[in-house]
Amino acid sequence: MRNIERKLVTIVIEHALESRLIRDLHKLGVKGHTVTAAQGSGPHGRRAGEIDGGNVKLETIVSPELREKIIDHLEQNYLDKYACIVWSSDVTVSREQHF
Amino acid sequence: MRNIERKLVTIVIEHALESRLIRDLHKLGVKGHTVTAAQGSGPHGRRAGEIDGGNVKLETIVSPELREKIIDHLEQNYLDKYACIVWSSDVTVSREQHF
Amino acid sequence: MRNIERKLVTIVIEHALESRLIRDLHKLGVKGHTVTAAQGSGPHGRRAGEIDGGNVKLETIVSPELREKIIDHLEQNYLDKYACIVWSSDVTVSREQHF
Amino acid sequence: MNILELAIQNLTSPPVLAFALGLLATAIKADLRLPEAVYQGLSFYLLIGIGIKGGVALRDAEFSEIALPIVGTIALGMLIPFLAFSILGPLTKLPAYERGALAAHYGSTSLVTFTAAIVFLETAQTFVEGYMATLLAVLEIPGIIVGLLLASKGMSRSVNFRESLVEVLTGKSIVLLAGGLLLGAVTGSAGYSQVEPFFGGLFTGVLTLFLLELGLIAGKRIGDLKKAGIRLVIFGVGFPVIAATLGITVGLLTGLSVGGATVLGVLSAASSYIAAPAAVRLALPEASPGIYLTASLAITFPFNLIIGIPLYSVIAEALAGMGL
Amino acid sequence: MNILELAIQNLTSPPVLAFALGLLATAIKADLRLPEAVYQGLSFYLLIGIGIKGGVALRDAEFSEIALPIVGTIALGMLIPFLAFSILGPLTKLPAYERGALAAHYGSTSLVTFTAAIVFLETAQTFVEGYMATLLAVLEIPGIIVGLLLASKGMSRSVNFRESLVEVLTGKSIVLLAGGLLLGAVTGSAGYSQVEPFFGGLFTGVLTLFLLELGLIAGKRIGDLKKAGIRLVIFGVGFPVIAATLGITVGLLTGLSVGGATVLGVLSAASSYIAAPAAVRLALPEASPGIYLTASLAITFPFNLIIGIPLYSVIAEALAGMGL
Amino acid sequence: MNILELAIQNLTSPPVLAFALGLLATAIKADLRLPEAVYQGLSFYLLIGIGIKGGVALRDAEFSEIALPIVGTIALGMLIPFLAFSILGPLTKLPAYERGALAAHYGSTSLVTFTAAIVFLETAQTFVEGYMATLLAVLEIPGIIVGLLLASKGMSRSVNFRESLVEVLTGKSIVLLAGGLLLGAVTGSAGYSQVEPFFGGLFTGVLTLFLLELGLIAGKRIGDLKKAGIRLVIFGVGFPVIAATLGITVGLLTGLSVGGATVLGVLSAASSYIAAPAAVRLALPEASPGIYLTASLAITFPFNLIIGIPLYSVIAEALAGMGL
Ligand SMILES: Nc1ncnc2c1ncn2[C@@H]1O[C@H](COP(=O)(O)O)[C@@H](O)[C@H]1O
Ligand SMILES: Nc1ncnc2c1ncn2[C@@H]1O[C@H](COP(=O)(O)O)[C@@H](O)[C@H]1O
Ligand SMILES: Nc1ncnc2c1ncn2[C@@H]1O[C@H](COP(=O)(O)O)[C@@H](O)[C@H]1O
Ligand code: NA
Ligand code: NA
Ligand code: NA
Repeated sequence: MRNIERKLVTIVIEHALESRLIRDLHKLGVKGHTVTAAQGSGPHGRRAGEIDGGNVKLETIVSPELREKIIDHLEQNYLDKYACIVWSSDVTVSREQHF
Repeated sequence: MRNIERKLVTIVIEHALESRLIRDLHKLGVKGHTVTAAQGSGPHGRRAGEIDGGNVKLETIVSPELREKIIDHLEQNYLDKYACIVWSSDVTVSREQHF
Repeated sequence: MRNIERKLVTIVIEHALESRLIRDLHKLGVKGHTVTAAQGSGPHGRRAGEIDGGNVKLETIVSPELREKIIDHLEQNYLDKYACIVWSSDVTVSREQHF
Repeated sequence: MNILELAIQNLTSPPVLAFALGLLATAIKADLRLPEAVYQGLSFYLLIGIGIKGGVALRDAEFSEIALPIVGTIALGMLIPFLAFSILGPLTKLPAYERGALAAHYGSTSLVTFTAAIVFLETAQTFVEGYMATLLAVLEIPGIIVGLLLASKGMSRSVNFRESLVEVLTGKSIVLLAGGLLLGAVTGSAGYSQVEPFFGGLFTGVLTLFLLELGLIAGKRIGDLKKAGIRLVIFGVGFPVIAATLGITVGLLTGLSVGGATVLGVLSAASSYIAAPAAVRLALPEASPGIYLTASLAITFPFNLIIGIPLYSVIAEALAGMGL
Repeated sequence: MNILELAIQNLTSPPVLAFALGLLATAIKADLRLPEAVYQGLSFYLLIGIGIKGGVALRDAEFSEIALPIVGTIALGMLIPFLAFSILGPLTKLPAYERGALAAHYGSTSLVTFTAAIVFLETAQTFVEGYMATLLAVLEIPGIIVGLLLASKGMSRSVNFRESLVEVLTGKSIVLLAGGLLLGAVTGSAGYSQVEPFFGGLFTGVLTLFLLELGLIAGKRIGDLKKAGIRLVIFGVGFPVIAATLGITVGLLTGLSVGGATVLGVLSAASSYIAAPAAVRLALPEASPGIYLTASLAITFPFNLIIGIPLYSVIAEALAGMGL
Repeated sequence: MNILELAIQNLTSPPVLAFALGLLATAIKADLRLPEAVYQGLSFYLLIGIGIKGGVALRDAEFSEIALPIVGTIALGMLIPFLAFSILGPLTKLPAYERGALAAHYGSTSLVTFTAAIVFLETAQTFVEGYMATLLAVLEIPGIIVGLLLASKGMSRSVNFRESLVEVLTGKSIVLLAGGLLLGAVTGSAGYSQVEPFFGGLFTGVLTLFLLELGLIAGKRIGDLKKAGIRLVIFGVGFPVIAATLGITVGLLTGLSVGGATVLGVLSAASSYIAAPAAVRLALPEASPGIYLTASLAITFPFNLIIGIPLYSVIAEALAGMGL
């Protein structure tokens, strides 16, 4: 029961998009998420003004299938248009119902 | 020497519990930890009032055995009672003595 | 195209060193990084005064080769002298050019 | 100015309006949250500021003058949570730990409600003893402890209950309030004058921002009102009036002026939403914030702010008129 | 004091100097950024503070006195972005979405430039109607909407455009400004006096810190000026003068004093760098901040601050002298 | 008021009491830390605020009046770290890099100690030249550089030493202080009056919060005192008195008033705990904060605050009385 495999999807995105992204993710079916304030720089340069409050880093633990859906959605609606990147990794959780 | 395998245990917990959790972890034997301020939502809803300052995200790098002990401890004392989740993943560190 | 393997290198370091470290990393060739404010404790004790503003946690997604270079650089210039630790893990990204 | 005019003036004061604005903003889903760090900075400022002012006043007061009111306040702090716990039994049928959690909240008190009452009485040009902030600090703690004890009675607790109590007593709100009292009492009016522009002049403005944030949080709790049920609403509105009457009576009997007794009534009626929730969270995790925080923040707090304060001042006048 | 002396005094006021200091700090790569949370706290304070002051003034004004200026301001808010969009076509050859983004910025306005103008006119002892902050709030929004609409014309948008508009209208800057107006209008001067030391006394000091931060951000944009090209610089300096003249004319025609008309000119000339960038970011992600933010923050803002404000006051005097 | 009364008044001023409260809070393990962002905001405010005030005073001073004191202060900034380094050799047997680190701290100075001295002398109604804040800024830097050079002598450094120096000179504390001086000197009293309620009125209150935080940090260092050893304590208490006497002498010789000379003594005696630790951290990572920060923050800072300031004012009186 303790070593359930899940995906940790991490998204870094400009602050202004935070609430839109969270809404979208919950529509896609994520059950929970954690957000921290972040700063950063990337190959595109900061496409938004720094004036708007930096980036946020959002982490959500999901099933592998949901991960696919999230990445599809980001590809279509975020990655090209906004200062946004995403990566995923394997994590182990202990309570299935939670994620 | 450079590719020592360790476990990264990440705990998201409501702010009010931060110092208690840190005390407990050090009693269990962790050698270090890193904390960042976080916000979030989960399937249980925010069980604590938002009034108390959101969540914290605590990360600690430990041996696989210590990971088991930590998760046991969380299962017994935190996971059911508090807004708290935990996940773990594999990481590589370069200095054994440190972790 | 979607499952490109990269390394996530995470560095926790005392605040005063933040800008120097970022400069060094970009000289080594990283294309982007994300920073969050952090607090923590470790086996060496806080070598810097808390007076200077805690730690920062820096994350950067890089190729395996660049990871080696970064860790070499940290070994030589940071790990012994400063409150600094580093760990790495495997992540999956979807856009090669970005990292 | 008559009582209605005063009530209206209270309602249209910037802090109360800011609370309403916060509720409104939640309704239209506007995100007006201050960054967490700033919000914590504001509450830090309010806690130590009220403590310092109370300490300065304490130093200027005669011991003979304040001894009785302090004893009376401690008595209230132990009596009120008992009363709340007992009334909640037949009224709500909640389990003991929920009732204990509520008792801890209503046994403790609220800095912001206190401040609103002070502003109200100042506008009405009613005399109030300077050391009321001392009584605020005194009333903050016993209610929480009694509430927690009531809740824990008959529970086989695995968590260390004493540990939680220590965490509560060394928590930010208690230590800042008590530390401010100490600082104020030692520095006195001469020292205070150096920091008056900061801790005095800005107080109402900072309170306004803080109440805007409280409004946002309360707004999110309004949805819980339905779940909480009508009996909790009755308690949240009725109990403060009982507690206030008790507090006013104790105030008058221990020699406070009508204004002072009104404030002690307000302190008794007010329920905590900073110190108590943190304490209950630590010591009574099984109790549900959907009940205690909703009652305290979304029912009793606005009730006291809008109706309670003028009402209690009328009750105090009446009781004093009866020669109490 | 003649106009040159006033201009110098404007230049040497703490907020303007702080902006210059920020530019300088960027040049020597000194990192003077305030923590993000504090920066957001300051802008929160400025927005709600200006709103409250505008609301208090609004309440004191006669409806007959302000009706016309408000209508005039709404007209300006719709006219100016059109004008900007049209002029940008032949001038810069930028695609429609870039021109629309710029139009949204120049159609909206800037709280900080407004405040600098108020301070300038106060020093010059020129009368200004108290309710100008109301016009600031009125002018904030229509320009953004018109600009976005102009940009979206002829685009096949996949993103939900209405969703973005809702996000803009319920965003922090609009809601704080409007909420502050409401709060101020309800509480009136009596209530305001309680919070004056906070929202009034500290305003210029907080503005000084905020402008230091804006200077840092603008400094980083200066490098983009070359990429942006000379035509954008011409627009950023020339268009404000046109818009100001329009604004002054409307102000005088709708019955404002010379001081009031000057301020309406400044509001028209000023371009937004808080509300508009956030809105454009959400609704028009393809538009490049390297163009609109650079123009607004690194060209037009300092131009207005240093040359524009005194210049527009001269224009207002002249137009008023012509019997307008 | 005699010197003892003044000392007591100093001891019971809110900032000093807040420091004590911080120590106390650490002792009972209460967590009163302000959020990091707010703490950084406060130190930002103090640095630029003191700079602005110094700049305003600088502008009002005659060049002939301040030239000599500035030269004298620079000389002190180079002499004091040498002295500290030399005395530390025989006294403590610490390696050169530790002594250099300490020399950098004692060669630089402390804004907070300076401010406490100003408040002390104001209460004592002693005249102090307005431009002392300029000397504070002047004394901040040379000591750090000399200390680092002394430490690096004879070390085969792999880290780029020049890089570190540049980082120090473009670091927050230096640039804010110098930038504030510039801003104040350009804006003058007329401009300053606009921001006085913010940078002036609130100063002591903000300082009080800041000292509470410093007390918390110092409290955590007290445990290091044992490790540091009695010789470090002797240095931390004895050296300030030597440095103060030197500073007072230089002050009187360069034409400062008794009050001004006292302040220059305090500046000489004070050790840095903001700029210097950051600089030493970057340039001398092998030096141990358990030594330099403990000495500076947990020994010398409270010593100066409590005993030093009144003592140096007596010394200044005496030296001036001797016709110096
Ligand atoms: N290689 C990377 N590693 C970690 N974070 C990155 C990386 N590239 C970009 N980021 C983050 O993603 C944000 C947007 O990147 P960009 O769209 O390239 O401006 C940046 O501000 C960084 O916070
Ligand atoms: N699936 C998830 N992914 C990431 N974080 C989560 C997830 N579920 C819960 N959390 C975090 O854990 C906290 C507590 O969750 P809960 O106990 O369900 O209220 C939330 O506030 C989130 O910050
Ligand atoms: N085992 C660990 N797990 C997570 N973070 C750690 C660990 N050890 C140290 N750290 C972080 O690294 C910083 C420096 O550690 P140290 O150099 O041991 O003082 C600490 O302040 C922590 O934030
Ligand atoms: Na109560
Ligand atoms: Na405009
Ligand atoms: Na010194």
